[in-house]
Amino acid sequence: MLQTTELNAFYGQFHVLHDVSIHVREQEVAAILGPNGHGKSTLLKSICGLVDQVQGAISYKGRDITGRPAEKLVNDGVIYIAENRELFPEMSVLENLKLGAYSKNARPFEKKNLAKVLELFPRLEERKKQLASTLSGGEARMLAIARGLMSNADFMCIDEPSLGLQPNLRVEVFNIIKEINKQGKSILLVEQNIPQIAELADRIYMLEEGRITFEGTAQEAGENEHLKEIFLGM
Amino acid sequence: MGGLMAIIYGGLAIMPLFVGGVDYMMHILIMILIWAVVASCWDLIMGFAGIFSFGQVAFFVIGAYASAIVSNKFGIPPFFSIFIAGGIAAILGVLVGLPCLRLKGAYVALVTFAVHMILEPFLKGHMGRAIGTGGSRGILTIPPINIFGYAFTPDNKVAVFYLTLVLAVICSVIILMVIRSFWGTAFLALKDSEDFSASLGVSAFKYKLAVFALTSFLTGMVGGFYAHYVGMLSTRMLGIDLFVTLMIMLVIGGIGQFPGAILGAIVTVTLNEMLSPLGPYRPLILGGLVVVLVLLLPDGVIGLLRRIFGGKRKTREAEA
Amino acid sequence: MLIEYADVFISGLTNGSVYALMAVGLTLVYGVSKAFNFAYGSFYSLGGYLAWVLLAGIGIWGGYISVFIIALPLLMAFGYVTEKLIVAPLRSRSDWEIKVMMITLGLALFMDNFYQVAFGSRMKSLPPIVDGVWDLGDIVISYQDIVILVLSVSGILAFRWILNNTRIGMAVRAVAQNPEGARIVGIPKDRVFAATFAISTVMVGAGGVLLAQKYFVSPTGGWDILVKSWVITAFGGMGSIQGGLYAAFILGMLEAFVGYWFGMTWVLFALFAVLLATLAVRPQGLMGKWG
Amino acid sequence: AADTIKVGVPLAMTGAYTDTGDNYWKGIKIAIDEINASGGLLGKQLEPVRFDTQEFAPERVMQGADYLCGKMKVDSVHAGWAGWGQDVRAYGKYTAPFFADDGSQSAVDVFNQDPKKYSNIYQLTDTDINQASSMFRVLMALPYEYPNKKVAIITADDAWGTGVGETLAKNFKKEGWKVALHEEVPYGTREWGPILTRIRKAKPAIIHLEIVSAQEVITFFRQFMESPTKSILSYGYSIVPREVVQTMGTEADGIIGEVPTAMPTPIAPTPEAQAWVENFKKIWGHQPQAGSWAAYSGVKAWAAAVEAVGDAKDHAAVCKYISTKGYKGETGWWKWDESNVMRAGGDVPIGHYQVQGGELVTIFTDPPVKPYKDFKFQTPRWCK
Amino acid sequence: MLEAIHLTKKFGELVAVNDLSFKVDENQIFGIAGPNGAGKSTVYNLITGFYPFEGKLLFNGKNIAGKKPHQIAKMGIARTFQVPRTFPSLTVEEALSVGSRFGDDKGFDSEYVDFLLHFLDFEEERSRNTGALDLLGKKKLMMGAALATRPKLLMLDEPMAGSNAHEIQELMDFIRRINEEMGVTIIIIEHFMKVLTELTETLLIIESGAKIASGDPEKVTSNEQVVECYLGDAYASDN
Ligand SMILES: Nc1ncnc2c1ncn2[C@@H]1O[C@H](COP(=O)(O)OP(=O)(O)OP(=O)(O)O)[C@@H](O)[C@H]1O
Ligand SMILES: Nc1ncnc2c1ncn2[C@@H]1O[C@H](COP(=O)(O)OP(=O)(O)OP(=O)(O)O)[C@@H](O)[C@H]1O
Ligand SMILES: [Mg+2]
Ligand SMILES: [Mg+2]
Repeated sequence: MLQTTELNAFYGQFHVLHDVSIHVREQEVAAILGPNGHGKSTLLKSICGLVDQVQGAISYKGRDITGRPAEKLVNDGVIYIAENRELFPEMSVLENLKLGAYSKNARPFEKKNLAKVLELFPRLEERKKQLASTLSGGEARMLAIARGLMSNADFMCIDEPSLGLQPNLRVEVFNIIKEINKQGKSILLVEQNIPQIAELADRIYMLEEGRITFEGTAQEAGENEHLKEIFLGM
Repeated sequence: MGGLMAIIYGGLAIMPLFVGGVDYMMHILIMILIWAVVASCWDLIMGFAGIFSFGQVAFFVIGAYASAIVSNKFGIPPFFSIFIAGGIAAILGVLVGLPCLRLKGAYVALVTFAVHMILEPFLKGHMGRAIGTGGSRGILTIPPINIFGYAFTPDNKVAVFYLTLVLAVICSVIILMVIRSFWGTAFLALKDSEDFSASLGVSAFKYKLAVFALTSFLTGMVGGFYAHYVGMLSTRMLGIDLFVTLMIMLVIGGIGQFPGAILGAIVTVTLNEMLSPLGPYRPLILGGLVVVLVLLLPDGVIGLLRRIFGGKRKTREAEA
Repeated sequence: MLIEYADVFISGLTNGSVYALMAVGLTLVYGVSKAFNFAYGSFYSLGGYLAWVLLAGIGIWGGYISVFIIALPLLMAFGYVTEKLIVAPLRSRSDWEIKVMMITLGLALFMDNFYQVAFGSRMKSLPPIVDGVWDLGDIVISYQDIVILVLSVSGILAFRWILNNTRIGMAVRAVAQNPEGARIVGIPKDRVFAATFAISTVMVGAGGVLLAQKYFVSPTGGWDILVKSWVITAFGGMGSIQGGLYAAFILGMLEAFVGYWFGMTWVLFALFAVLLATLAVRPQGLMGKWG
Repeated sequence: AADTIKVGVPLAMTGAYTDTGDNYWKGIKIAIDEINASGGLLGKQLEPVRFDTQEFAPERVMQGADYLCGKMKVDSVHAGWAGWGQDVRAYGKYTAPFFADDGSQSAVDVFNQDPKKYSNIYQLTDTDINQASSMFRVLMALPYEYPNKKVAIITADDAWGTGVGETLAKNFKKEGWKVALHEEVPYGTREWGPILTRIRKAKPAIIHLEIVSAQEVITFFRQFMESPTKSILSYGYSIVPREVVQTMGTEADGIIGEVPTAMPTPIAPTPEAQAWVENFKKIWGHQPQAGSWAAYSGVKAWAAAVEAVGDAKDHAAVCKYISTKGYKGETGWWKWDESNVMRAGGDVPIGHYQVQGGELVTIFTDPPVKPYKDFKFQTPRWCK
Repeated sequence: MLEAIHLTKKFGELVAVNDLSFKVDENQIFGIAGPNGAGKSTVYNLITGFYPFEGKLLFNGKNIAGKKPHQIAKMGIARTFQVPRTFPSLTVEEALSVGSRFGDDKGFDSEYVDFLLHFLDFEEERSRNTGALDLLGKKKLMMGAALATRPKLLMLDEPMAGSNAHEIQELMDFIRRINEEMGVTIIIIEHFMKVLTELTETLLIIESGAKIASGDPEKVTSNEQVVECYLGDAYASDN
């Protein structure tokens, strides 16, 4: 479904990703682990067309999408759910959600998806009219995820979905991801704090200093002592 | 910064050796120094403090009128009246600054520019005439600065030039010291994130007002100096021309690139003079030049010098 | 007595509609891209000169209708290209808001003096769109003013409706609030930036065409427009179309009544006094969002 | 280059005053070309050196003097509007004869502070005060029965406007008139609703408008005409911008106005003058404006003096000649008074016009108030 | 040291903090937890003077209600923000200097700034632009700048969010050392139970702006209501 080949990414002079090759199969959940600041978000953003300087190749459903800008990729079915949320601060929760369905292929499902995400996150239903800028940290995170779900994308890049969520919701989000995966979506995930990550992901990558240092199935990851110690300790 | 400033002023200081006999050239040099201070003040408040103050010309004119009126009406020697003028400009600066503290970006620009726009009808109107602005006729006789019996009139341009130079150097050193001191850091911090700065103990109120006061004081004082040099005043300085010219100085010098503004003043005044015979093509070319320069020289002449000589540059963007 | 006030009121209404028309484009661009366009007044003159060239210069067939048909696309293209060439490249720079002000100021200087070189310093006049007055006995209203009122108010309301109720409008607002976020949901932000700039150019240029017959066109005639638009925009709230509309009429009325009671010299003072008072209570303007 | 005589021409070439600058330039250009074509002055060609005074900021005015007289060493300076007193101080420092068209008492006041020092300064027109008095005299002399004794005065807020406004008001009051409205308005005023409402209420017999800028006076007229009162519309010096008659054509018929040191039109008083007008029209394609002839005559007056003295460099002698002898122009003698002001009257009176058939027609000259040729005042259509 | 008495904050209809009283003792690590939107960050904003409110706030016996944020900083209360703040125009060292210069009444102390850079293991980043730091770096920067004001009380808003187990462990060590070695009282908002139980001495749980439990962390986290509305069954069984 998605494949990167020797991907390199830069911010100005700063070389962040070094020859990163990963792939995500149809209907698969892949997770990227790695220490803070080692390029996980940059990898997701590069795939989703949000980084200006990338080299290497990215293909999606067999098509080369290297350098394709985010706004076009959304129509192709690739969506990024940002770590820092990127909401529209002066718009209500509802308007933010509606904008999540801006792309052509999401539009027909807007009503249906809206009902669904409001059911998934009752807190958002409660706060429909509130401006996004005044949401609490966790509420904003929910809105970001919900807005991403509105896009009806086939391939979702989710950056730290559990960031700032209360414990029971973290489990909830984990379930939601499982659920949408079951419905046929492929997911590439960056996540540090779901203990059950091994249970969720079909494939796990480890990204250190911009390089892939481990690749394997969840089971293989579980057997890797280094990984276990650092990432699956919570 | 200090070194470059010394070179620039040093270079200007020896100019009278070559053109000391030509009043016209000396006049240009004097005006360069005057505008250099005004542009530097503008750079301080806009480039460093990040406050879009568009009242610089207004404070200049306020200082000029204040000093002229104070010395004409109360017989205070111009040497002192220019400080009084600076004080008056500073007080007005604080008054204008107060409402601006709660405002942002283009709003601040508007409120400060409002001072500029209101100033002309005020000076021309009944209120202005009552305090001695001479209404729309202006003030046509203003005594020259007199130090120990030596009068600095437009007839002694070399003397006036060196006096201006002293003033400009003092003002520039003050500006430099402010930028180098913790003020500079406070401004950058406030510009980046006001709530983070506040949580670290930075008072936006205090520093913003202080910068309003300081820049209007210096600008007003230089305005006063100008009044006594030229010896006459009218509201015609408030046209858009001077405002734009000062802005061009900043563009050429580089915003937030002190002492770029001084270089900007030199280049702009010279260019303006050279283009003057072209009549309407002068502003046409200047305008086009601004567009091109903003695009090609993001940090003005200073940025260019840095690129050529590889001087160190304070990174101000979120780049690695 | 009442009749007199009716007269002043109508003059306020006329002022207001003219101001509204002028200010909306500025507020739009500022609202969306935080770019303050100092060449706004010169764009206004551009509309006027285009109309003049077409009507007086070429003597185009079809009068104002042809003028609008030809001038509007030209203005739109001009705005679009201007944004792409000189505003967009600045967006990624430090202090870009100041730089946009400066570059547009440079553009204004260039355009104004281009007009002077090309068309001379004298004002140009245009034939009226409609002639004649509506005589109500003690009050007369010129048809011209009515046309301006109707066109500007309906144009603005339509515009506001689009912004608030259509996908495109929502996209424009989204880009205004978070360009990166807009890209993530699939909105092409660069195109929206350029398009809003183009639309604002059309709005103010159309204003130039409409008002040229009333106020004439001259090389520096745009400054007045810029300043008034700026005041209205700040007063109404930068980025708020509705606020701009209210502000335009409030200021129009203010101008008429202050001019009537106290004299024209006080208008500017009153204008800024009201603006300051409003901003003191509501720093974001009447309806506005934060700049 | 040594065998040319440099002539300084500081005029507004950019900014708000560009158009008046153009007017003066047209006259000066004709004079210089004429002299050069006829073999030059003392055998030397005249070489104009232009300087852009922009918007007359004090330091700009000073710079002009330093540039033209100090650096370029010109032997005479021909300006138009030049700084309303600022120019007197700036050019008084030098010796080259300087001709201005300030028309302002403040310039004369500066001159009178030190007539010796400023002896090279010449004004080509009379002061605002005298011009306004002249306007008043002609208004009173019109063959027209005023329905009441009320006047509305609207002027620009510049030195010229306020000067004229105050003088007129004083004169009207002295004659027992009531000044129903006296307003100073800023340039750029184009919405006249509030003022017109008050005018319509007061129904004054005379409205005097003094803003030397076409847009303001045309918008005023058009908005006034939406529902006119029976008032004589007196535009004073505001009648001069060419755009006024050019734009309005016969629509402007009936408006009256005034120009000092102007060539009476459409028929000039003497054959020489008529020839001059024809020449001007041939060169520039339109009727001469105010200022063109004055500026032209300034150059010619100076040239005549240089011719008589025999040395363009002897500024003092040239000035003395101009002050004492004057100059004989197309309509007769130009004489400067002890303040070096070309006072209106004699062969160079103030012309009072009415727009008739879309052109300026001289109906009176003053002082003394005298009907001009056979041209008659016509009652404006809105007063009938 | 800090005592909140009947704190109430309303945003229109919404009561974000509802009659909340609590007390933080000198030298304590005090935890605050509760569901998303419970009002935790709002409590910080009230303490640091960002919003007006009803009720009383005593800091070392003095009422600090109505004071401006920068005044409160000078009194010795420092904080970090949930959404990281940085100074993109400043380097790490300069950012810490801002705290030292403006927040510390003793004035600028470059040795102390050096010490903090060392303490935070930030020496390599010293002249790095703060805008280009990664998430953990930004959080450390906020902590460092806050510490540079020499606070008596440091309030951290979800410092661990977005970090992995290893990094969390490191951060916990930091916080403990700040508390023990520098003698700074700490309030921490967190969602990680492990952090709260291991680090804090007193834990306050709020929901919808009101207190639902407080006291010993172990006990509080086994409170039925807390488990139900906040931790969830999965967590409870996990522990
Ligand atoms: N816009 C940017 N400009 C410059 N450098 C950047 C930018 N964004 C990220 N970086 C740098 O690139 C590196 C990788 O950042 P990235 O956000 O991809 O890391 P991450 O693995 O997602 O970390 P985190 O766990 O903090 O989210 C970091 O060192 C960061 O400082
Ligand atoms: N300015 C505001 N206007 C309206 N409502 C607000 C405002 N600020 C906060 N709120 C609301 O108040 C409630 C408390 O917010 P707060 O940020 O304190 O939550 P929190 O406990 O920190 O949650 P989280 O764990 O998600 O960060 C939230 O429901 C939020 O939506
Ligand atoms: Mg990340
Ligand atoms: Mg929070």
